[in-house]
Amino acid sequence: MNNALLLLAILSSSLIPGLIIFTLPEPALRLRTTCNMAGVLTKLVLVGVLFQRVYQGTLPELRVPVLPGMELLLHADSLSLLFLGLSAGLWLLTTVYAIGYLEGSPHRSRFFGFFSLCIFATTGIALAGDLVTFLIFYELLTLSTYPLVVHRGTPQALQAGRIYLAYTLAGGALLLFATVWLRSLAGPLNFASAGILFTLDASLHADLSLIFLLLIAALGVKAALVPLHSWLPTAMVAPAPVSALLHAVAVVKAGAFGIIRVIHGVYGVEFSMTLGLLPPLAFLAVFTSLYGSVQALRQNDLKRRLAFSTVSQISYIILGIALGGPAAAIGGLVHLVHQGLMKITLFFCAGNLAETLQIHKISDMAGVGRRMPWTMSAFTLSALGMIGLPPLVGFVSKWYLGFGALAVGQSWIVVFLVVSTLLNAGYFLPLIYRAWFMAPQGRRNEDWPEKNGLETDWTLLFPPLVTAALVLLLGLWAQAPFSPLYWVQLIVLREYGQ
Amino acid sequence: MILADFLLAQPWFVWLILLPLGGAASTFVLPRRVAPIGFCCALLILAGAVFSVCQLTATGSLTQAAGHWSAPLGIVLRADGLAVVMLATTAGVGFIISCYALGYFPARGHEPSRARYFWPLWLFVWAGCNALYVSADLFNLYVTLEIVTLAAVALTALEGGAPAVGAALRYLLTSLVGSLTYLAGVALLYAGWGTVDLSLLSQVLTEDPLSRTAMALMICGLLLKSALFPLHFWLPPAHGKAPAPVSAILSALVVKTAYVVLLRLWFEVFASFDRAMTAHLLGALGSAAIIWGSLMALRQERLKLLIAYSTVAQIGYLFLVFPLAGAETAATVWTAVILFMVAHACGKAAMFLVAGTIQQTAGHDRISQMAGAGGPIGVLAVVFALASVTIIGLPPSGGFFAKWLLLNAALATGQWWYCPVILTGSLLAAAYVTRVLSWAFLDVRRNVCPVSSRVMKWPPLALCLVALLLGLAAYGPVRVALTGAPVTGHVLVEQRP
Amino acid sequence: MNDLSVYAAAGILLFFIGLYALFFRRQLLRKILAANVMGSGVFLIFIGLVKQPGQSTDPVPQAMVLTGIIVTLCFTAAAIALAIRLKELNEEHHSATRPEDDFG
Amino acid sequence: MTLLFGHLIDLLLAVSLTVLAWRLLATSDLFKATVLFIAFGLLMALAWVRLDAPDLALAEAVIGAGITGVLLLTALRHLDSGARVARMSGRSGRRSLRVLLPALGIMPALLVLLCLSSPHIRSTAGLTASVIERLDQIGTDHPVTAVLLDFRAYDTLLETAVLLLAVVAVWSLHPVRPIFSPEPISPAQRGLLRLLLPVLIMTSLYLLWRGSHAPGGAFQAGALLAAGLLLLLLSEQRLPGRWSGMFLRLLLAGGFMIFLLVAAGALVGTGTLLDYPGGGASWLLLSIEAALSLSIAALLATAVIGGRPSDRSTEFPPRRKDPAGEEG
Repeated sequence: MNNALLLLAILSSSLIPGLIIFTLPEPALRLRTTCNMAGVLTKLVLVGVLFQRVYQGTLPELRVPVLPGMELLLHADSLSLLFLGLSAGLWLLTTVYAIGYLEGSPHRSRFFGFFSLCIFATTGIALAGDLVTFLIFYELLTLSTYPLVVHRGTPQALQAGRIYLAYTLAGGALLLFATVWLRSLAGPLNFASAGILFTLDASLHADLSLIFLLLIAALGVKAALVPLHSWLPTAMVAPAPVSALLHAVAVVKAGAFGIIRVIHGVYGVEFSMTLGLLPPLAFLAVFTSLYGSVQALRQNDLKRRLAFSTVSQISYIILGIALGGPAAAIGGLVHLVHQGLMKITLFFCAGNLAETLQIHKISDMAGVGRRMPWTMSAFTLSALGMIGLPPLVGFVSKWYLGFGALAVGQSWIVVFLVVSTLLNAGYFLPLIYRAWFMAPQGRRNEDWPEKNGLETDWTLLFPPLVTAALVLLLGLWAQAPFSPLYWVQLIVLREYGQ
Repeated sequence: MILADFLLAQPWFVWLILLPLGGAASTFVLPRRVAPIGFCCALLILAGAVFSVCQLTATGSLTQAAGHWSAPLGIVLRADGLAVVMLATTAGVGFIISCYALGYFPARGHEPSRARYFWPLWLFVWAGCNALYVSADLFNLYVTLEIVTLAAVALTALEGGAPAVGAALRYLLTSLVGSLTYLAGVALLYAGWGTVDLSLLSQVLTEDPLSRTAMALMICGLLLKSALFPLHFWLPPAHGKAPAPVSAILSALVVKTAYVVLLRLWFEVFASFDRAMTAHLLGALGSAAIIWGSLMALRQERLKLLIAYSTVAQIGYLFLVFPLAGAETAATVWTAVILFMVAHACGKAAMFLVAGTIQQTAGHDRISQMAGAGGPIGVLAVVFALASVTIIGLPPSGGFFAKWLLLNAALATGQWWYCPVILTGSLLAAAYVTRVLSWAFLDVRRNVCPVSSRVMKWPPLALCLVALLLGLAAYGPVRVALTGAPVTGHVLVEQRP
Repeated sequence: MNDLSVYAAAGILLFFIGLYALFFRRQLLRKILAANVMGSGVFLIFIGLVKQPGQSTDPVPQAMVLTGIIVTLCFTAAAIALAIRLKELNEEHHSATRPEDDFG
Repeated sequence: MTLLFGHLIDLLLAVSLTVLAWRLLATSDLFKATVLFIAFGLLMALAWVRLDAPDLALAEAVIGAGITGVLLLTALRHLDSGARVARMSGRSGRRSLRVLLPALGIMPALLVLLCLSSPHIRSTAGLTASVIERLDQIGTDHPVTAVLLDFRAYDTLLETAVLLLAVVAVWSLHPVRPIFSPEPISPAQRGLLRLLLPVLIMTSLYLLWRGSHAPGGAFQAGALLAAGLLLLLLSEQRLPGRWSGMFLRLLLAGGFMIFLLVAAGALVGTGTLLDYPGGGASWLLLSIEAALSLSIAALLATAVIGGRPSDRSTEFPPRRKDPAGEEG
């Protein structure tokens, strides 16, 4: 199968099941599940084949002419495969989880249809070869995630959906304007490892800086940078699989991935340095991280606390890119995968607690470890990973971030890392303490449904355990071939050419 | 192969005028067999449009003098890129509306007269549109404009209620004023230069007070007929009160006829004039239309009035073309406006047809109480959502690439202030569409409603899929639109420093 | 200054009288009359400007004005039918509501 | 001397046209406005004669003054009953007209000056010469009919479409209402009718035939025939029920459909629109004109009657019930 067909197959492996599921009537449970699973598994196999081809150095490409002088370009370089691998893998687990979670709830065909469209858009974002194609799939992501956010249909959900659309569509409009402006200045914007704008003459530097500001603002909406982050906590009314999808796999990562593409693919790190664009971005990332952690401390609702923790963790990725050095870039890029694994486990566990024990508030999490030991052990493992304890993946990315900062001479970043680790501990350790070491208060004990066999349905338990195991294993065998760290080092090697 | 040669040799764009005229006359004479005649006429026109597109791609733009009398004396018909694209759009959208009308106006329904008179009037509108796109003679354009207007007015009044008849009368009087002002301009041109043919005039016309007055008169007349912002008062009641397929015809097809005449005048007849002042005036009015139309749409309580005001806003986009049409951005803007007209025609027609189905199943079209009354809303919500993607201008719809080209032209000519207008227009469109779409997701008990017939549910879905995928498949229509276009230059403009 | 025919000047005046009356008069029948006057004005401008003293008038504008007269007649017929229908509907509406007002 | 006298008449006519139009639109009483409008139509016919356009004079007299006048008078019968609406706004109408007089004066003056200052006025010879030299190639000698039926035949085809469209629009609104007065017609009218009808028919036939070489033609003949038809319907004659079905519809659309068939035939034959075989023989043009004039007569009459035939039983247009109840 030649390269272009492979890319097309990967894209349609989530589009076609989605369209089929839309047409399925509500009670066709078995057909819908097989459709879902078929899509997921074919996608995983195809991504594996693509990994193997890109590892050997071939660059699969697919060009679709759209207008005279403009064409859509899909290409799979090593960076896009990082994001593609993450989204394909976690999509399998999230689908299994969602099938279990939404047992018996209405509108499931509609949910899984948009669920697949969302992954189709994420795949498109990962494989986008130039800023125009990226913009098209970026907007498609907005369209396909809005119905998921408002899935429950309650007035609060619709209000959250309205806020979500307001932010993301405004961001989309800004991105459209910046892309058109950049394209009219610099011609086709194909992503090149060393960036393409350094050839333009000096007179345009002022425009380019303004465009960079617009691009970061537009992508910052989805990457939840501080002034543009407030849609994320309000989007917590969505069901748990959607929150997992939004935070760990699709929307937030798309924003961060966009910023990586703009800095590495379009502007190029050296040119951004000469324009002096990266230091303010690094500072904004640090400020966002600290602000997110402080806000997380103040939340009593479990999912809102996790939401603010995402706001702070995503800015680690942006910090890694904004520092500029290869080591920091490794830290940032590998955190893209690690944060995904840890955050999706936390959300799976939060979903389990909400689904089986109707626990939403942290205050009534006392002694829940005794009732649901497996879920809470996965939760604890990921929480510790988020804090950055050595054997887990969180430590790996923080280590490279600190090491990279020192290499670039930004020693104050290490101080920031320590402070942020303390803050992480501040809002995760009480959860762990409350779950394991506090006895369930009086009356709360009886009204927990009796445990028969597994603490909850196997489809709700299996995904968090797998991701928790990955959090541990990828931490211990970070240097193993085909581990995220190994692949990121390959990316940075090709990027910086050392 | 003889059949293929025969088919290619036929002047299809002329058949596309005579077919609907014949259809209209025969549906008037045989009222009992109105639906079958009307439908097969629609089918033939669709086939004719497809053949004319193939003919254009094969042999380039065609011209034909009626009765073999050459330009100054006779009337010249011309099928260039713009004409054929609009013929194809009118045929496609018209065919879908005809299928929908079969279900909406049941011949044996309780009001046979509505069905009996819908088809002849609709075929007259179709004939008028086709004749207008193909004609290259100013006075002939006046007569075609009159056919379209008179038939559209009668269609608006088909609903029969006092508001509909009042809106139709106001529509008629305003259009009459517009046509007479346009005719005054034509009179001045003929008095000065002795011909009314477009191509002859563009060669021989010189810029002096007489021709400038003629231009001013003609542009004012056409502004009134295409409902640009300050002169749009007649459009929302007419489009809002008419029956659904009629609103779709008015908003998607009739609105564009006066605009295409203005486009031809601007880019052909008055191309050599220095019109900077007029261009900026039209641009300002267009921007005001976008903002004001969208804000009014946000405040509407009834769905069809909301869509009508959305038309007023989208017309504003069309008028941004004139200030943006600089020396090197002419081709960009020409492609943008044609892509926009095709995308808007499909999207807006689908929206109105869905509104019609909702009104028939729910009994009313008030947005606030629509959630409960939904009935089997699955397909309706999806169609409205897909159609609104085009109206907002999100990828991969045709509207997105049209707005992309408009932004590109705005930046290339340095008039950056049109960019925020275009983007705010999109965001406001998203706002009023979300207001309607939220009823589709509201989780409330739906009382069972009569299921609308199959022919009313699926055609709009096909229409908005076309609008949606137009963006990806824009290469074909754009190349067709550029054949024989009075503009030169690249479509995508880059200021290489 | 070549002698612009008196009729063209009269035509221009009629055009603006009609245009003005059409926008500022309330009754529908009067608006229809104004539209007809405006139409006659335009036709007078057309032939007035084209007429060369001494030569026969150019037949092409005559044909166009004939077409114009017929089209204006068609619009007048349609407008009057709409106006009558509108008045009937308003009367039905008023007479329909008045009894209810008494009992309301 | 005659030149001076000619200019005087033109000036007088132009001024009286303007003043008449002004009075017509300023008065509050609708009936007076309608009568002034009919006078305005006749003056316009005179203006066309002065402008050496006899075809237009005929058309204006019959259509502008005649048919439109009858149309307005019948409309008055329906709209006048709401007289209080008319009177209530009468006062304000007069005042606002006078207040905006200056604005009204400036715009036309500006336009006149613009037109005068252009060198192009009267510089071009127009198309008279090219029409005259091509007259021999076609079957008619009168230039206007040549332009109408041959050079710009496509316009005429669309124009008859507009006429048919007007009737369809009027019929789509409402079934026919009894419009003519119930009082029995006086014997004088019946005698006048017996005298006038044959003359009317003869004149319209003559006009039709004359169109091929002198001013006249399908539209004027048709309009005259329509006037005769209306005169007939005014005096108690009705079209029997069974005639107001398919026969009436065929009569209305017949002229247009024949013209369309000729156009389609020409298109199939020679591949160009309305290219008559053999350059438009005179018999072909005359037959088209005859069909057109019949249809135009029926179209104009039904447009004035103003409603679609309801069902087969009643006559078309129905007799108006006498308010006192006994049959008229």
